[in-house]
Amino acid sequence: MSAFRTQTGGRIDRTRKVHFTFDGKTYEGLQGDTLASALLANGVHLLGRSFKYHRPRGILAAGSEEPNALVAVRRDEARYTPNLRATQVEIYDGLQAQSQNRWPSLRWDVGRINDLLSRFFPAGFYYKTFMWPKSAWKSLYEPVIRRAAGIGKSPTLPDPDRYAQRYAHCEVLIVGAGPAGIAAALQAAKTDARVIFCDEQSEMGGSLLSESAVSIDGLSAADWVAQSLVALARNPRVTLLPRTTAFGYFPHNLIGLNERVTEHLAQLPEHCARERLWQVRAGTVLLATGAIERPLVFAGNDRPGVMLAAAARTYLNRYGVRTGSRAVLVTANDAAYQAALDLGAAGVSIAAIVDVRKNPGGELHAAAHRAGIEIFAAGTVLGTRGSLRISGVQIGQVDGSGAVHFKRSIACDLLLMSGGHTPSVHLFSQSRGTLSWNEALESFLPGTPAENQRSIGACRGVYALSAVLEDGAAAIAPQRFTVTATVTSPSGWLGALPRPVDSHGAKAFVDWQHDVTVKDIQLATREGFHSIEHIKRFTTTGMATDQGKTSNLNALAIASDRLQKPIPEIGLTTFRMPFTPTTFGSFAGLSRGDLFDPVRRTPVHPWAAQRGAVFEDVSLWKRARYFPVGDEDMHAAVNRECVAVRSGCGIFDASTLGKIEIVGPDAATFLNRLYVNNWSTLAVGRSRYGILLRDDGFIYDDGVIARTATDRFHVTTTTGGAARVLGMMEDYRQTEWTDLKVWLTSTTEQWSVIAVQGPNSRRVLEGLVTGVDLSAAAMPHMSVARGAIGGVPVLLFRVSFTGELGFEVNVPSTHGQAVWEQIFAAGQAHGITPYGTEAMHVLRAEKGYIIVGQDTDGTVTPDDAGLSWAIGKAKPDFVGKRSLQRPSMQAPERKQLVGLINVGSNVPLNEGAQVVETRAQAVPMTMIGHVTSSYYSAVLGKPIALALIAGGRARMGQRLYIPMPGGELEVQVTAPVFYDLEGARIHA
Amino acid sequence: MLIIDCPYCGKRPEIEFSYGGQAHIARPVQPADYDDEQWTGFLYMRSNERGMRAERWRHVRGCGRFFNALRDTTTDQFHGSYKVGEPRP
Amino acid sequence: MLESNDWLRELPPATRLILQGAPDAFTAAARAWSPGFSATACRATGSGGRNSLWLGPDEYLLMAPANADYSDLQAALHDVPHSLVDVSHRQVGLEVSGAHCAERLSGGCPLDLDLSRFPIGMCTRTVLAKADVVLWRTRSDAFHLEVWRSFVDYTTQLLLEIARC
Amino acid sequence: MTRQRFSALSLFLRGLSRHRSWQIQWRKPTPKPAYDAVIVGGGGHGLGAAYYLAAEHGMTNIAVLEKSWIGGGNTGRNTTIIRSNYLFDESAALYDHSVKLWEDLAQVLNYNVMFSPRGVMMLAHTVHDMQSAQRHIHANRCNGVDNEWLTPEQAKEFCPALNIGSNIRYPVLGAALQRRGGTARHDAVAWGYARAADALGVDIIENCEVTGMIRDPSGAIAGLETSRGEIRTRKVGVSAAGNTSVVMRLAGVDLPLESYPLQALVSEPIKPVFPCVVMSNTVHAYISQSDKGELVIGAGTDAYTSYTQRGALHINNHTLDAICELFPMFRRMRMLRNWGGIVDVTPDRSPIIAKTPVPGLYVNCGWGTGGFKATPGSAHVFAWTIARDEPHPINAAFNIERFREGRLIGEAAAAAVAH
Repeated sequence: MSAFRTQTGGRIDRTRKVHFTFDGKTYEGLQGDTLASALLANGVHLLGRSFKYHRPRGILAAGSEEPNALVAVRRDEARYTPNLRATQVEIYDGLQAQSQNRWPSLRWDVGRINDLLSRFFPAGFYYKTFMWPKSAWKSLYEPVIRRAAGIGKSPTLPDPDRYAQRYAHCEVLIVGAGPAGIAAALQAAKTDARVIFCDEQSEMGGSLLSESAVSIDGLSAADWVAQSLVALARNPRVTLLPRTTAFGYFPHNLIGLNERVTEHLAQLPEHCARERLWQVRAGTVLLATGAIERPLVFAGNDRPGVMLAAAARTYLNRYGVRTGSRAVLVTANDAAYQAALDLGAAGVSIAAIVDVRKNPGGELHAAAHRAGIEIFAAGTVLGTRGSLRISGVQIGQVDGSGAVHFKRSIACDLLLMSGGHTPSVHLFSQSRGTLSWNEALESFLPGTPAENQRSIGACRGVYALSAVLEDGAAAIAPQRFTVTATVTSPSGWLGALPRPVDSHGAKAFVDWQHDVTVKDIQLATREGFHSIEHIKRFTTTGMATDQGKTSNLNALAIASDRLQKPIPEIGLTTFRMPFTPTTFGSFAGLSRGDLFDPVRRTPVHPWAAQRGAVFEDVSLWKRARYFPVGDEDMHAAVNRECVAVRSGCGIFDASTLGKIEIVGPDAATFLNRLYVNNWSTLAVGRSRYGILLRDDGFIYDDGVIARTATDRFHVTTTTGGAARVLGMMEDYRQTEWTDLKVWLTSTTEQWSVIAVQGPNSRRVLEGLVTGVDLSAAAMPHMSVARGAIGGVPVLLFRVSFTGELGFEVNVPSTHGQAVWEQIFAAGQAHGITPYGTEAMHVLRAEKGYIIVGQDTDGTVTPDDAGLSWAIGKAKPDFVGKRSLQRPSMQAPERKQLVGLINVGSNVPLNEGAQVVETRAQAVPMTMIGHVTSSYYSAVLGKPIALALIAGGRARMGQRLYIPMPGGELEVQVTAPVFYDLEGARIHA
Repeated sequence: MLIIDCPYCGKRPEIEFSYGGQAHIARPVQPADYDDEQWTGFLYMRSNERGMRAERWRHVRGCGRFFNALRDTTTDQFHGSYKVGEPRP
Repeated sequence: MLESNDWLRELPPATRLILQGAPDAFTAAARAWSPGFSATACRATGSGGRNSLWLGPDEYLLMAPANADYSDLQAALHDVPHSLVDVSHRQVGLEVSGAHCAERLSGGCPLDLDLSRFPIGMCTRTVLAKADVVLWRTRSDAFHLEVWRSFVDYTTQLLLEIARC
Repeated sequence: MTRQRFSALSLFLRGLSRHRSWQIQWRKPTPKPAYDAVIVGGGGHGLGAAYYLAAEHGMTNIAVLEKSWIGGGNTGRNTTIIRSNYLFDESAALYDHSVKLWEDLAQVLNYNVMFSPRGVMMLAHTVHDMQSAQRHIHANRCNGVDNEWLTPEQAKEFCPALNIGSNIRYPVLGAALQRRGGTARHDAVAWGYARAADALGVDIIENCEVTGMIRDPSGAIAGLETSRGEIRTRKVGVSAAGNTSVVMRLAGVDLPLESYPLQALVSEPIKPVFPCVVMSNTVHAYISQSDKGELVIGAGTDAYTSYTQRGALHINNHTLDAICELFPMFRRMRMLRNWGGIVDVTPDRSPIIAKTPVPGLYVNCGWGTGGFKATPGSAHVFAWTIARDEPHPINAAFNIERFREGRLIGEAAAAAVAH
């Protein structure tokens, strides 16, 4: 047992020793220790280096507000976490902790040079220099600054851990398991409310875990906590969540909780999530988040061994650790005396108490006197000594005139301080409740809440234990508690302690982690940064990983003093989530890999995968892009697939196309109002290519629409457009044309769609399809019929996106793969070849059929795309019609879809390549359009391209140029049809 | 994630809904009667209130209905919802 | 595709119809469809192996054993404007059951699934992480999920992963 | 007034005297009864416009009115990405004008705005992404804007943290890289413009909210009513970002704008690990590392209009699942701070920098998620527009009439989702 561990007391398990390392050295701690308490028990106070000046830093606090003691914890190669607070890390056997931001070692850190030169690095210095020469910023200054910045190091390997999420609902959520929270929970548990009760620490109990001599209702604090928690745990409506931080307060009483599930365990359970993010929707939120002890601001207040008084008391009473051997206490209130008394009783020599108040008094003051501790009233601290640990303190006193005099130097290895308490109003503020300044308590307290929410206990400035308990209970139902006397005094000190007017040089820290001193804040105000937001941004105070939990109010007070304006007028920086840093992975949850987004696969997918298809992502779908045979590359495969379709027969999985069943007596009217085409004239059993615009006149979607009954249409959409087209249709149906009797149903997944295309396609299907006469006369292009294949009912479309004779067989999805296999088997005699989306693109481009989203881009009208033939000219209106009548939409110089063929080259153009009118243009060139689609056409033996060209249709035959990095390509404008110009094949 | 009161299903989480923008912008029965200025107003001009706003939501991952709601855009608190065709309360 | 376990299973094929229309359509349909149609939002009614799930004020999901003959329903609706669409193959039924069923669903579903808030017979379209599902409580410890076919892999993998961790 | 120069030498010399002689960076004047022009909105765009009015158009009797503290709106709430690889000629010209001004802004303002051209890489995850990227690259090259295609391996070399494996839902198929793109220090932009404008005599008036617009009988602007009294002026330039609709309504001008919350977040600071900016439109996220060491992360806007400056948790979840997917080693990193801005969005997602129907009233708005990068360029041409009562050639197309005429500058539409 180390010299600093007490013989008895505390909540650690003295029978269970835990071994861990810090910077490679092995230490022993006890089960229940935090890394901070275990290191302190071993006499280790130096834990890190500050951000800017690399000053040695120790442990300031005992909880999540700790600004200094940041370490990296390495569990294994892939489980490395930087910037953890040693005060929150629970030790386990084998834990490896490392100090940060130092080189070559924590004790000997080269970065310390910054401290010596700090005079030249005041707040915001980087705005004023590093500007000459201009090029040096990128090459020299910035790399140096970046290397100096940062605290810890990034993990380097993918994180193997899992993160879970859960939605939860309760009538009462209580945040913080100190006395107020427990009292409220006990009352809530008596009702029929569902209660979720969380606390960020490993054990629930809050400040009561650090109490030595208090009793509640006749029980010791520890027993009262234990008994209360047992009662709560037994209640099935109460969920207790220790190690769970309420990190964010979102609108409508949604609270984000982060539960650390496995981090404290030596052995990780298999599969178990490391953390769980809870999204709790609460009827009422009770915030029992307590208060944080405020440090005092004086020269040299950052040395290892300078610690908050309550923290020292926690280390002693909760962890059985003496944080020093000879201590001085500087305080602005009575309560901190208890720390001195407790430490004194545990064998720490209390060298002095410096009370900044003029006339301190009260019970504890008297007790300290009785204990023989020397007390300096109207005291102040002028400076401290020590390098890697405090070794002494210079005490001053303020005389009646306000002048500060040196009083004495006292040797010590521990300096305790207490500037009073700052209520933790973070979550209240996040909820957008308004804070109000309480002059008596010198604190911002919760004012008007914005949600169904209530703050209880110390977080709203209630400090006396009995009052805290009663305040907590009263949130549900009043209850009296009998508490043995505890001393509280709300008094405190804001801003810098009194110092001689001529004092300069030594640094008095406001923000420990970011090395922001009193002088930095004064410099900011001198340079005109008067709003607290400006001060914060200029000095970076409150912007470190502790987000100013210990520093914000002191910074405000110093600015207030300097600008001679009351604190509320300086303002308060906005509290933002998260309360403490929260793991990225917990926000991501299970969304990774295949669960990142659903992978949608068609019923034919397994067949295609087995066939060796290469897939592409199209919205959430996987689509077969091509089917390589042997060692074919994509081009070879696509050429083969295209030739097969043109010369024999191809089979293609079109299942991903969106499908919407539009039914009702007004179905045709509905479609007339939506699509540009005329649907009244479409006969039952026939289909038509439809174009859908938005009301801005630009093409939104397209697809073939079949009329399967007088009052029933089968609409197809693009793959990516399925959901948004249905959404748009529902919008018009429900909100604009409520008079129409028409209803919409998505049938995308009801049907597998098997396209059979090519001159042999009829022959392939003839032997399979029953109930339909497939002859050209009986089933012409753009006709639809119902039949069956192998007893499976099918909806058969005579339709073609290839320009060949073709059919699309709609099969109930369950039978999609079976029917596909039947067709494929039957097609063997006719050279049937599976083809993918890439060949489909080539085939349709040879015919000049557009792909919405590739040949159009949200700025293209039907006329631009050469599709004005589809517009029902006699219709009084359709969505987008009015916009098409605007002058600019009819301008002859609009970009129009044309074909391009290469002149003197056989290499396909780049899709996206820009087109210019003349050779050798200077930059910026005058671009008149771009290539939208470009492929090598195996059937034609040459490349083909579609392009949107300004005034394109008036340029037929014109030579244009495509400036490429390697030189200019010459092209000729043609009509956007390259194959079977007469369109005979499709009608075969 | 807001809680939105669907007039059909009751209070439900925001992720079940899609946002539909400003409410009560009726599409003209005869768009051809609108001049360019009026048509531009219909297409693009939005009140963008700082304060109480009538807006459209669709309970797309619920009952599928469009409806209107009143929300204060300075607090994101709702002040009622109502069905399509009903007047703003 | 679904690893065997005692709490998550794929349900057998079924006949599924989406019926939409004005109130008179449902009055007419009720004559041929024994479960009738719940007037209360988000409730299912069932009888004789047939079920009607309220999906929206003018939209119900009708379920019956696979390959059911519903010509009587079609006949009953013949003279009333409506939309009846067969979606038997569009989606797949899953059942999540057991003591942890609500908790597991809460790994991805934002609704309050407590029995008092989501009682037996309640049904609704909702969200399960990044998939849309119809969620229908059939017993205190069982939910029936209707999931579009291509989302079944995602939904089952997600639920298994939730259960694992 | 004479302005102290900022330099290494001045820093050193004043360091010797304990920095007691630094001047105030901008004065705290009380508003004068009249100015030649008034800019409403003390963000980077507004302060920049004031600076250029004074520096290039000789208008020094002008004021910037800010209802709160300068640089506190979107200037101080964004992820500081700077690039100009936009598709359309009009956009490329505007944003590249801006990038060129960024390049020596620190020297011009004598304020280190820390413009860091570390490269902006936009990932492609689908065939459609690749087509779109190629179209941008070709158009940019012809416009003299640098942008180049990288293979996944080259992308990984440029950004070693990037996961180019096939174990992710949308594997990286390549990337478009603009090397001249990068980041800058957001606060410094506002403060640098403020200090430089102040030195030229511009009054920067904080805590001064505009409550009304005064019109003369002809309807032209005659002045402003403010929380600090009436101010007469014949020219008012509104540069109020998310609050533009509210301010413009004071003059009875409706605009095609909607204001949405846009969230961003930073991690705890770490040593340099991320050398560039990476954006992905398909999985919706972007990320860079600040000079301070924080990973700076953002994504798209929230779904609904709002002025609350905060957004929803589920939006964060989606942003971070994308980041963790692309950079799985960052999964254990922790979010330090999240915040929200209010971005004003036009129907075509391009800005408006223009005269308005009210003579003497000018507006610069509609920047959506992309306003920071445009700060100097936008401010520069806005100043021109105000001073000369006519648009600069670069902002001529960014007028209000384009919505009536259908001449949209559809950058967002042009990135349309494919088939």
